[in-house]
Amino acid sequence: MSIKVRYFASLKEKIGRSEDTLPYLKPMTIYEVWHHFNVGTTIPENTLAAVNMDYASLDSLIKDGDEVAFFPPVTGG
Amino acid sequence: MSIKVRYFASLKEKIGRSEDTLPYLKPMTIYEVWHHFNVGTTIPENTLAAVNMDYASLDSLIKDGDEVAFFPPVTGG
Amino acid sequence: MAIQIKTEIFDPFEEIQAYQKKKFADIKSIGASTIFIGTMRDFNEGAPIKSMTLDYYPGMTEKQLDKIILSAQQQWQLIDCLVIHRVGHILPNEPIVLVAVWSSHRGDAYEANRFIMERLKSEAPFWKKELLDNNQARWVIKNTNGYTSN
Amino acid sequence: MAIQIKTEIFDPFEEIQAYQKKKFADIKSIGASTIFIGTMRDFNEGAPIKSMTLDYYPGMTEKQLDKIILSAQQQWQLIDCLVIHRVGHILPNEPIVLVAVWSSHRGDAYEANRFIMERLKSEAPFWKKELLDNNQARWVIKNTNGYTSN
Repeated sequence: MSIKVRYFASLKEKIGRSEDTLPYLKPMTIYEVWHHFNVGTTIPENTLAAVNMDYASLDSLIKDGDEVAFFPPVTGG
Repeated sequence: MSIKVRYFASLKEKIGRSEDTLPYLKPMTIYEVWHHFNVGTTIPENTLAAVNMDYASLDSLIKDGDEVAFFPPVTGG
Repeated sequence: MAIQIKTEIFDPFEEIQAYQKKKFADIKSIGASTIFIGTMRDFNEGAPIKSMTLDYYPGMTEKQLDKIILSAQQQWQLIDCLVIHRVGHILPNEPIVLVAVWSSHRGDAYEANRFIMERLKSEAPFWKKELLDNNQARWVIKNTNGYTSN
Repeated sequence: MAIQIKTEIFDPFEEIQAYQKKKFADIKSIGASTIFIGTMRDFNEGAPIKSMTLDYYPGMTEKQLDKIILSAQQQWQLIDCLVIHRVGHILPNEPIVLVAVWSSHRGDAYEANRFIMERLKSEAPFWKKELLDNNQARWVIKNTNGYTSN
Protein backbone atom coordinates (compact mmCIF):
# COMPACT_ATOMS: atom_id res chain seq x y z
CA MET A 1 0.00 0.00 0.00
CA SER A 2 0.99 3.61 -0.08
CA ILE A 3 0.41 7.15 1.08
CA LYS A 4 -0.88 9.72 -1.40
CA VAL A 5 0.34 13.26 -0.91
CA ARG A 6 -1.41 16.22 -2.54
CA TYR A 7 -0.56 19.90 -2.86
CA PHE A 8 -2.97 22.71 -3.71
CA ALA A 9 -3.10 26.30 -4.91
CA SER A 10 -0.02 28.51 -4.36
CA LEU A 11 1.78 25.67 -2.60
CA LYS A 12 1.35 23.43 -5.63
CA GLU A 13 2.80 26.17 -7.84
CA LYS A 14 5.65 26.81 -5.44
CA ILE A 15 6.85 23.22 -5.29
CA GLY A 16 5.92 22.50 -8.89
CA ARG A 17 3.97 19.29 -8.25
CA SER A 18 0.40 18.43 -7.40
CA GLU A 19 0.96 14.92 -6.09
CA ASP A 20 3.48 12.53 -4.61
CA THR A 21 3.13 8.87 -3.70
CA LEU A 22 4.97 7.28 -0.82
CA PRO A 23 5.18 3.51 -0.27
CA TYR A 24 4.03 2.88 3.26
CA LEU A 25 6.90 1.59 5.39
CA LYS A 26 6.32 2.78 8.93
CA PRO A 27 4.14 5.15 10.93
CA MET A 28 5.24 8.73 10.40
CA THR A 29 4.00 12.22 11.13
CA ILE A 30 2.60 14.61 8.53
CA TYR A 31 5.66 16.73 9.18
CA GLU A 32 7.90 13.79 8.23
CA VAL A 33 5.86 13.18 5.08
CA TRP A 34 6.54 16.76 4.00
CA HIS A 35 10.26 16.44 4.55
CA HIS A 36 10.43 13.10 2.81
CA PHE A 37 9.50 14.78 -0.49
CA ASN A 38 10.66 18.32 0.12
CA VAL A 39 14.12 17.76 1.48
CA GLY A 40 15.65 20.91 2.87
CA THR A 41 12.48 22.96 2.28
CA THR A 42 10.70 24.15 5.39
CA ILE A 43 6.93 24.07 5.27
CA PRO A 44 5.76 27.61 4.42
CA GLU A 45 4.27 29.46 7.37
CA ASN A 46 0.49 29.04 7.74
CA THR A 47 0.42 25.88 5.62
CA LEU A 48 -2.58 23.71 6.48
CA ALA A 49 -2.58 19.93 6.41
CA ALA A 50 -5.33 17.39 6.03
CA VAL A 51 -5.50 13.63 6.37
CA ASN A 52 -8.31 11.89 4.52
CA MET A 53 -9.93 15.26 3.89
CA ASP A 54 -10.05 16.35 7.51
CA TYR A 55 -7.78 18.99 9.00
CA ALA A 56 -4.87 17.53 10.96
CA SER A 57 -1.91 18.95 12.85
CA LEU A 58 1.59 18.43 11.48
CA ASP A 59 2.47 16.02 14.27
CA SER A 60 -0.44 13.67 13.54
CA LEU A 61 0.56 10.15 12.67
CA ILE A 62 -0.56 8.75 9.35
CA LYS A 63 -1.32 5.18 8.48
CA ASP A 64 -1.23 3.07 5.36
CA GLY A 65 -3.66 4.18 2.66
CA ASP A 66 -4.05 7.71 3.99
CA GLU A 67 -4.34 10.71 1.72
CA VAL A 68 -2.31 13.63 3.04
CA ALA A 69 -2.76 17.14 1.69
CA PHE A 70 -0.87 20.42 2.12
CA PHE A 71 -2.31 23.79 1.20
CA PRO A 72 -2.24 27.49 2.04
CA PRO A 73 -4.97 29.25 4.08
CA VAL A 74 -8.31 28.96 2.33
CA THR A 75 -9.79 31.97 0.53
CA GLY A 76 -13.21 30.93 -0.72
CA GLY A 77 -16.62 32.52 -0.29
CA MET B 1 -57.72 74.76 12.82
CA SER B 2 -57.93 71.45 14.58
CA ILE B 3 -56.20 68.35 15.88
CA LYS B 4 -56.82 65.04 14.16
CA VAL B 5 -56.77 61.96 16.37
CA ARG B 6 -56.40 58.46 14.95
CA TYR B 7 -56.68 54.99 16.46
CA PHE B 8 -55.34 51.77 14.99
CA ALA B 9 -55.64 48.01 15.22
CA SER B 10 -56.98 46.49 18.46
CA LEU B 11 -57.27 49.94 20.03
CA LYS B 12 -59.52 51.11 17.21
CA GLU B 13 -61.73 48.04 17.72
CA LYS B 14 -61.78 48.51 21.49
CA ILE B 15 -62.96 52.12 21.41
CA GLY B 16 -65.07 51.64 18.32
CA ARG B 17 -63.76 54.62 16.34
CA SER B 18 -60.87 55.19 13.99
CA GLU B 19 -60.77 58.97 14.16
CA ASP B 20 -61.68 62.00 16.22
CA THR B 21 -61.29 65.69 15.47
CA LEU B 22 -60.61 68.28 18.11
CA PRO B 23 -60.88 72.03 17.53
CA TYR B 24 -57.60 73.53 18.65
CA LEU B 25 -58.16 75.73 21.68
CA LYS B 26 -54.98 75.59 23.78
CA PRO B 27 -51.74 73.63 24.08
CA MET B 28 -52.39 70.23 25.59
CA THR B 29 -50.51 66.99 26.12
CA ILE B 30 -51.18 63.78 24.20
CA TYR B 31 -52.43 62.37 27.47
CA GLU B 32 -55.01 65.16 27.67
CA VAL B 33 -56.05 64.53 24.07
CA TRP B 34 -56.80 60.93 24.96
CA HIS B 35 -58.93 61.88 27.96
CA HIS B 36 -60.77 64.54 26.03
CA PHE B 37 -62.35 61.87 23.82
CA ASN B 38 -62.20 58.87 26.10
CA VAL B 39 -63.59 60.25 29.30
CA GLY B 40 -63.13 57.85 32.20
CA THR B 41 -61.18 55.34 30.08
CA THR B 42 -57.54 54.88 31.01
CA ILE B 43 -55.12 54.44 28.16
CA PRO B 44 -54.50 50.69 27.81
CA GLU B 45 -51.08 49.61 29.06
CA ASN B 46 -48.35 49.61 26.37
CA THR B 47 -50.29 51.97 24.11
CA LEU B 48 -47.96 53.87 21.80
CA ALA B 49 -48.53 57.43 20.65
CA ALA B 50 -47.33 59.37 17.64
CA VAL B 51 -47.49 63.01 16.63
CA ASN B 52 -47.23 63.74 12.93
CA MET B 53 -46.14 60.14 12.33
CA ASP B 54 -43.23 60.17 14.78
CA TYR B 55 -43.29 58.40 18.12
CA ALA B 56 -43.99 60.74 21.03
CA SER B 57 -44.39 60.37 24.79
CA LEU B 58 -47.79 60.89 26.36
CA ASP B 59 -46.66 64.11 28.03
CA SER B 60 -45.57 65.74 24.74
CA LEU B 61 -47.39 68.96 23.94
CA ILE B 62 -49.27 69.14 20.69
CA LYS B 63 -49.90 72.19 18.56
CA ASP B 64 -52.57 73.25 16.12
CA GLY B 65 -52.77 71.13 12.98
CA ASP B 66 -51.03 68.11 14.52
CA GLU B 67 -52.09 64.56 13.79
CA VAL B 68 -52.06 62.46 16.94
CA ALA B 69 -52.27 58.66 16.83
CA PHE B 70 -52.75 55.94 19.43
CA PHE B 71 -52.02 52.29 18.79
CA PRO B 72 -50.94 49.02 20.44
CA PRO B 73 -47.38 47.60 20.20
CA VAL B 74 -46.49 46.93 16.57
CA THR B 75 -46.42 43.36 15.28
CA GLY B 76 -45.21 43.53 11.68
CA GLY B 77 -42.42 41.70 9.90
CA MET C 1 -33.04 52.69 -1.45
CA ALA C 2 -36.69 51.77 -1.77
CA ILE C 3 -39.61 51.00 0.50
CA GLN C 4 -42.74 49.38 -0.82
CA ILE C 5 -46.00 48.53 0.92
CA LYS C 6 -47.92 45.96 -1.09
CA THR C 7 -51.55 44.97 -0.81
CA GLU C 8 -51.14 42.05 -3.21
CA ILE C 9 -49.00 38.92 -2.95
CA PHE C 10 -45.43 39.49 -4.19
CA ASP C 11 -42.60 37.24 -5.32
CA PRO C 12 -39.50 38.26 -3.35
CA PHE C 13 -37.09 36.96 -5.96
CA GLU C 14 -38.78 38.74 -8.84
CA GLU C 15 -38.77 41.93 -6.81
CA ILE C 16 -35.08 41.66 -5.99
CA GLN C 17 -34.12 40.86 -9.55
CA ALA C 18 -36.21 43.70 -10.97
CA TYR C 19 -34.72 46.11 -8.45
CA GLN C 20 -31.16 44.97 -9.10
CA LYS C 21 -31.64 45.27 -12.82
CA LYS C 22 -33.05 48.76 -12.56
CA LYS C 23 -30.65 50.07 -9.96
CA PHE C 24 -27.25 48.48 -10.45
CA ALA C 25 -27.02 45.81 -13.10
CA ASP C 26 -23.37 46.65 -13.37
CA ILE C 27 -22.08 47.92 -10.05
CA LYS C 28 -19.10 45.65 -9.70
CA SER C 29 -18.33 46.87 -6.21
CA ILE C 30 -21.11 44.73 -4.72
CA GLY C 31 -19.46 41.85 -2.95
CA ALA C 32 -22.20 40.82 -0.56
CA SER C 33 -25.98 40.72 -0.66
CA THR C 34 -28.11 39.61 2.26
CA ILE C 35 -31.77 38.86 1.95
CA PHE C 36 -34.33 38.18 4.63
CA ILE C 37 -37.74 36.84 3.70
CA GLY C 38 -40.41 36.50 6.35
CA THR C 39 -43.25 34.23 5.35
CA MET C 40 -46.54 33.47 7.03
CA ARG C 41 -46.60 30.31 9.11
CA ASP C 42 -49.74 28.28 9.63
CA PHE C 43 -49.08 28.00 13.36
CA ASN C 44 -48.46 30.64 16.01
CA GLU C 45 -48.63 30.81 19.81
CA GLY C 46 -49.98 27.30 20.07
CA ALA C 47 -52.76 27.56 17.51
CA PRO C 48 -53.21 26.74 13.83
CA ILE C 49 -53.74 29.88 11.74
CA LYS C 50 -55.96 30.01 8.68
CA SER C 51 -55.11 33.51 7.47
CA MET C 52 -54.00 36.91 8.69
CA THR C 53 -54.90 40.53 8.14
CA LEU C 54 -52.09 43.05 8.28
CA ASP C 55 -53.09 46.58 9.19
CA TYR C 56 -50.77 49.59 9.01
CA TYR C 57 -50.61 53.36 9.40
CA PRO C 58 -50.17 54.74 5.87
CA GLY C 59 -47.60 57.51 5.93
CA MET C 60 -46.15 56.73 9.33
CA THR C 61 -45.11 53.24 8.30
CA GLU C 62 -43.12 54.57 5.36
CA LYS C 63 -41.69 57.39 7.45
CA GLN C 64 -40.45 55.00 10.14
CA LEU C 65 -38.99 52.59 7.59
CA ASP C 66 -37.17 55.51 5.99
CA LYS C 67 -35.66 56.44 9.34
CA ILE C 68 -34.63 52.85 10.03
CA ILE C 69 -32.86 52.53 6.69
CA LEU C 70 -31.19 55.90 7.15
CA SER C 71 -29.92 54.76 10.52
CA ALA C 72 -28.56 51.55 8.97
CA GLN C 73 -26.82 53.57 6.27
CA GLN C 74 -25.17 55.70 8.93
CA GLN C 75 -23.85 52.67 10.79
CA TRP C 76 -22.70 50.45 7.94
CA GLN C 77 -21.31 50.92 4.45
CA LEU C 78 -24.23 50.02 2.23
CA ILE C 79 -24.68 50.28 -1.50
CA ASP C 80 -28.45 49.87 -1.50
CA CYS C 81 -31.46 48.57 0.47
CA LEU C 82 -34.88 47.34 -0.52
CA VAL C 83 -37.68 46.79 1.99
CA ILE C 84 -41.05 45.40 0.94
CA HIS C 85 -43.87 44.71 3.38
CA ARG C 86 -47.21 43.14 2.69
CA VAL C 87 -50.48 44.46 4.12
CA GLY C 88 -54.07 43.25 3.83
CA HIS C 89 -55.24 39.64 3.74
CA ILE C 90 -52.43 37.07 3.82
CA LEU C 91 -52.40 33.27 3.59
CA PRO C 92 -49.89 30.77 4.99
CA ASN C 93 -46.70 30.43 2.88
CA GLU C 94 -47.11 33.93 1.47
CA PRO C 95 -44.25 36.39 1.95
CA ILE C 96 -44.87 39.11 4.51
CA VAL C 97 -41.60 41.00 4.47
CA LEU C 98 -38.47 41.25 2.35
CA VAL C 99 -35.29 43.03 3.41
CA ALA C 100 -32.44 43.08 0.89
CA VAL C 101 -29.13 44.80 1.56
CA TRP C 102 -26.25 45.23 -0.89
CA SER C 103 -22.75 46.07 0.27
CA SER C 104 -19.11 45.59 -0.63
CA HIS C 105 -18.52 43.48 2.47
CA ARG C 106 -20.39 40.72 4.20
CA GLY C 107 -20.11 42.09 7.74
CA ASP C 108 -21.98 45.23 6.74
CA ALA C 109 -24.56 43.32 4.71
CA TYR C 110 -25.36 40.85 7.49
CA GLU C 111 -25.51 43.35 10.32
CA ALA C 112 -27.49 46.01 8.49
CA ASN C 113 -30.05 43.48 7.31
CA ARG C 114 -30.66 42.17 10.78
CA PHE C 115 -30.74 45.66 12.26
CA ILE C 116 -33.38 46.73 9.73
CA MET C 117 -35.52 43.67 10.51
CA GLU C 118 -35.31 44.11 14.28
CA ARG C 119 -36.14 47.78 14.09
CA LEU C 120 -38.95 47.11 11.62
CA LYS C 121 -40.45 44.57 14.02
CA SER C 122 -40.30 46.92 16.98
CA GLU C 123 -40.99 50.31 15.36
CA ALA C 124 -42.78 50.13 12.02
CA PRO C 125 -46.53 50.48 12.61
CA PHE C 126 -47.93 47.21 11.31
CA TRP C 127 -50.40 45.04 13.20
CA LYS C 128 -51.29 41.42 12.59
CA LYS C 129 -54.70 39.95 13.23
CA GLU C 130 -54.83 36.19 12.95
CA LEU C 131 -57.82 34.15 11.90
CA LEU C 132 -57.65 30.82 13.71
CA ASP C 133 -58.80 27.50 12.35
CA ASN C 134 -61.92 27.73 14.52
CA ASN C 135 -62.72 31.08 12.81
CA GLN C 136 -61.94 33.11 15.90
CA ALA C 137 -59.85 36.20 15.24
CA ARG C 138 -57.13 37.51 17.54
CA TRP C 139 -54.66 40.35 17.41
CA VAL C 140 -51.00 39.40 17.79
CA ILE C 141 -49.98 41.04 21.09
CA LYS C 142 -46.30 41.72 20.61
CA ASN C 143 -43.21 40.86 18.62
CA THR C 144 -40.29 39.12 20.28
CA ASN C 145 -36.76 40.46 20.16
CA GLY C 146 -34.96 38.47 17.47
CA TYR C 147 -31.52 39.14 18.92
CA THR C 148 -32.22 37.38 22.17
CA SER C 149 -34.94 34.85 21.39
CA ASN C 150 -36.80 33.17 18.62
CA MET D 1 -29.74 20.06 2.93
CA ALA D 2 -27.67 20.36 -0.23
CA ILE D 3 -24.16 21.36 -1.22
CA GLN D 4 -23.28 22.09 -4.81
CA ILE D 5 -19.95 22.96 -6.38
CA LYS D 6 -20.50 24.57 -9.77
CA THR D 7 -18.03 25.09 -12.57
CA GLU D 8 -20.47 27.22 -14.58
CA ILE D 9 -22.11 30.53 -13.75
CA PHE D 10 -25.31 30.13 -11.72
CA ASP D 11 -28.30 32.30 -10.98
CA PRO D 12 -28.78 32.31 -7.20
CA PHE D 13 -32.47 33.12 -7.39
CA GLU D 14 -33.23 30.37 -9.87
CA GLU D 15 -31.32 27.94 -7.69
CA ILE D 16 -33.19 28.93 -4.54
CA GLN D 17 -36.56 28.77 -6.23
CA ALA D 18 -35.86 25.40 -7.81
CA TYR D 19 -34.66 24.05 -4.47
CA GLN D 20 -37.65 25.43 -2.57
CA LYS D 21 -40.03 24.01 -5.13
CA LYS D 22 -38.46 20.58 -4.97
CA LYS D 23 -37.95 20.42 -1.23
CA PHE D 24 -40.77 22.25 0.51
CA ALA D 25 -43.24 24.01 -1.72
CA ASP D 26 -45.74 23.59 1.05
CA ILE D 27 -43.95 23.54 4.39
CA LYS D 28 -45.96 26.19 6.14
CA SER D 29 -43.74 26.14 9.20
CA ILE D 30 -41.09 28.24 7.44
CA GLY D 31 -41.25 31.71 8.88
CA ALA D 32 -37.81 33.02 8.03
CA SER D 33 -35.40 32.58 5.14
CA THR D 34 -31.98 34.20 5.03
CA ILE D 35 -29.89 34.33 1.91
CA PHE D 36 -26.31 35.41 1.46
CA ILE D 37 -24.93 35.95 -2.03
CA GLY D 38 -21.25 36.68 -2.47
CA THR D 39 -20.41 38.17 -5.85
CA MET D 40 -17.10 38.94 -7.46
CA ARG D 41 -15.97 42.53 -7.15
CA ASP D 42 -13.77 44.18 -9.75
CA PHE D 43 -11.49 45.62 -7.08
CA ASN D 44 -9.59 43.96 -4.24
CA GLU D 45 -6.66 44.89 -2.00
CA GLY D 46 -6.04 48.11 -3.86
CA ALA D 47 -6.04 46.74 -7.39
CA PRO D 48 -8.58 46.38 -10.21
CA ILE D 49 -9.34 42.74 -10.95
CA LYS D 50 -10.12 41.42 -14.40
CA SER D 51 -11.09 37.87 -13.50
CA MET D 52 -10.48 35.16 -10.96
CA THR D 53 -9.81 31.44 -10.89
CA LEU D 54 -11.22 29.47 -8.00
CA ASP D 55 -9.43 26.26 -7.14
CA TYR D 56 -10.68 23.66 -4.66
CA TYR D 57 -10.01 20.22 -3.20
CA PRO D 58 -12.71 17.95 -4.61
CA GLY D 59 -14.01 15.67 -1.89
CA MET D 60 -12.57 17.61 1.04
CA THR D 61 -14.48 20.76 0.14
CA GLU D 62 -17.79 18.91 0.20
CA LYS D 63 -16.81 17.04 3.37
CA GLN D 64 -15.96 20.24 5.22
CA LEU D 65 -19.14 22.00 4.02
CA ASP D 66 -21.14 19.01 5.25
CA LYS D 67 -19.55 19.31 8.66
CA ILE D 68 -20.19 23.04 8.80
CA ILE D 69 -23.87 22.61 7.98
CA LEU D 70 -24.18 19.77 10.48
CA SER D 71 -22.66 22.00 13.13
CA ALA D 72 -25.15 24.77 12.26
CA GLN D 73 -28.03 22.29 12.49
CA GLN D 74 -26.87 21.29 15.95
CA GLN D 75 -26.78 24.88 17.19
CA TRP D 76 -29.94 26.29 15.63
CA GLN D 77 -33.37 25.02 14.67
CA LEU D 78 -33.19 24.84 10.90
CA ILE D 79 -35.61 23.45 8.37
CA ASP D 80 -33.17 23.35 5.48
CA CYS D 81 -29.90 24.75 4.08
CA LEU D 82 -28.53 25.17 0.58
CA VAL D 83 -24.90 26.04 -0.12
CA ILE D 84 -23.63 26.60 -3.65
CA HIS D 85 -20.05 27.58 -4.45
CA ARG D 86 -18.59 28.42 -7.79
CA VAL D 87 -15.18 27.15 -8.93
CA GLY D 88 -13.17 27.73 -12.11
CA HIS D 89 -12.93 30.95 -14.08
CA ILE D 90 -15.10 33.79 -12.72
CA LEU D 91 -15.77 37.33 -13.94
CA PRO D 92 -16.75 40.44 -11.96
CA ASN D 93 -20.46 40.58 -11.02
CA GLU D 94 -20.76 36.80 -11.15
CA PRO D 95 -21.98 35.00 -8.03
CA ILE D 96 -19.31 33.08 -6.12
CA VAL D 97 -21.25 31.73 -3.19
CA LEU D 98 -24.85 31.28 -2.10
CA VAL D 99 -25.93 30.33 1.41
CA ALA D 100 -29.67 29.93 2.00
CA VAL D 101 -31.14 28.95 5.36
CA TRP D 102 -34.78 28.20 6.12
CA SER D 103 -36.13 28.22 9.65
CA SER D 104 -39.28 28.89 11.64
CA HIS D 105 -37.66 31.86 13.38
CA ARG D 106 -35.52 34.73 12.22
CA GLY D 107 -32.91 34.51 14.99
CA ASP D 108 -32.00 30.99 13.91
CA ALA D 109 -32.04 31.87 10.22
CA TYR D 110 -29.79 34.91 10.60
CA GLU D 111 -27.27 33.34 12.94
CA ALA D 112 -26.95 30.03 11.14
CA ASN D 113 -26.48 31.74 7.79
CA ARG D 114 -23.68 33.90 9.07
CA PHE D 115 -22.07 31.03 10.92
CA ILE D 116 -22.04 28.92 7.76
CA MET D 117 -20.47 31.75 5.76
CA GLU D 118 -17.76 32.47 8.34
CA ARG D 119 -16.86 28.81 8.69
CA LEU D 120 -16.92 28.37 4.91
CA LYS D 121 -14.50 31.25 4.51
CA SER D 122 -12.11 29.90 7.12
CA GLU D 123 -12.40 26.13 6.62
CA ALA D 124 -13.70 25.10 3.20
CA PRO D 125 -10.73 24.43 0.90
CA PHE D 126 -11.19 26.97 -1.88
CA TRP D 127 -8.45 29.24 -3.17
CA LYS D 128 -8.79 32.39 -5.25
CA LYS D 129 -6.25 33.50 -7.79
CA GLU D 130 -6.87 36.96 -9.18
CA LEU D 131 -5.94 38.18 -12.62
CA LEU D 132 -5.16 41.88 -12.36
CA ASP D 133 -5.85 44.49 -15.02
CA ASN D 134 -2.15 44.46 -15.90
CA ASN D 135 -2.43 40.69 -16.57
CA GLN D 136 -0.42 39.76 -13.53
CA ALA D 137 -1.87 36.93 -11.48
CA ARG D 138 -1.81 36.72 -7.67
CA TRP D 139 -3.16 34.34 -5.09
CA VAL D 140 -5.43 35.85 -2.46
CA ILE D 141 -3.46 35.39 0.78
CA LYS D 142 -6.16 35.10 3.40
CA ASN D 143 -9.78 35.75 4.22
CA THR D 144 -10.72 38.27 6.87
CA ASN D 145 -12.97 37.46 9.79
CA GLY D 146 -16.40 38.80 8.90
CA TYR D 147 -17.54 39.02 12.51
CA THR D 148 -14.90 41.56 13.45
CA SER D 149 -14.02 43.34 10.22
CA ASN D 150 -14.99 43.80 6.64
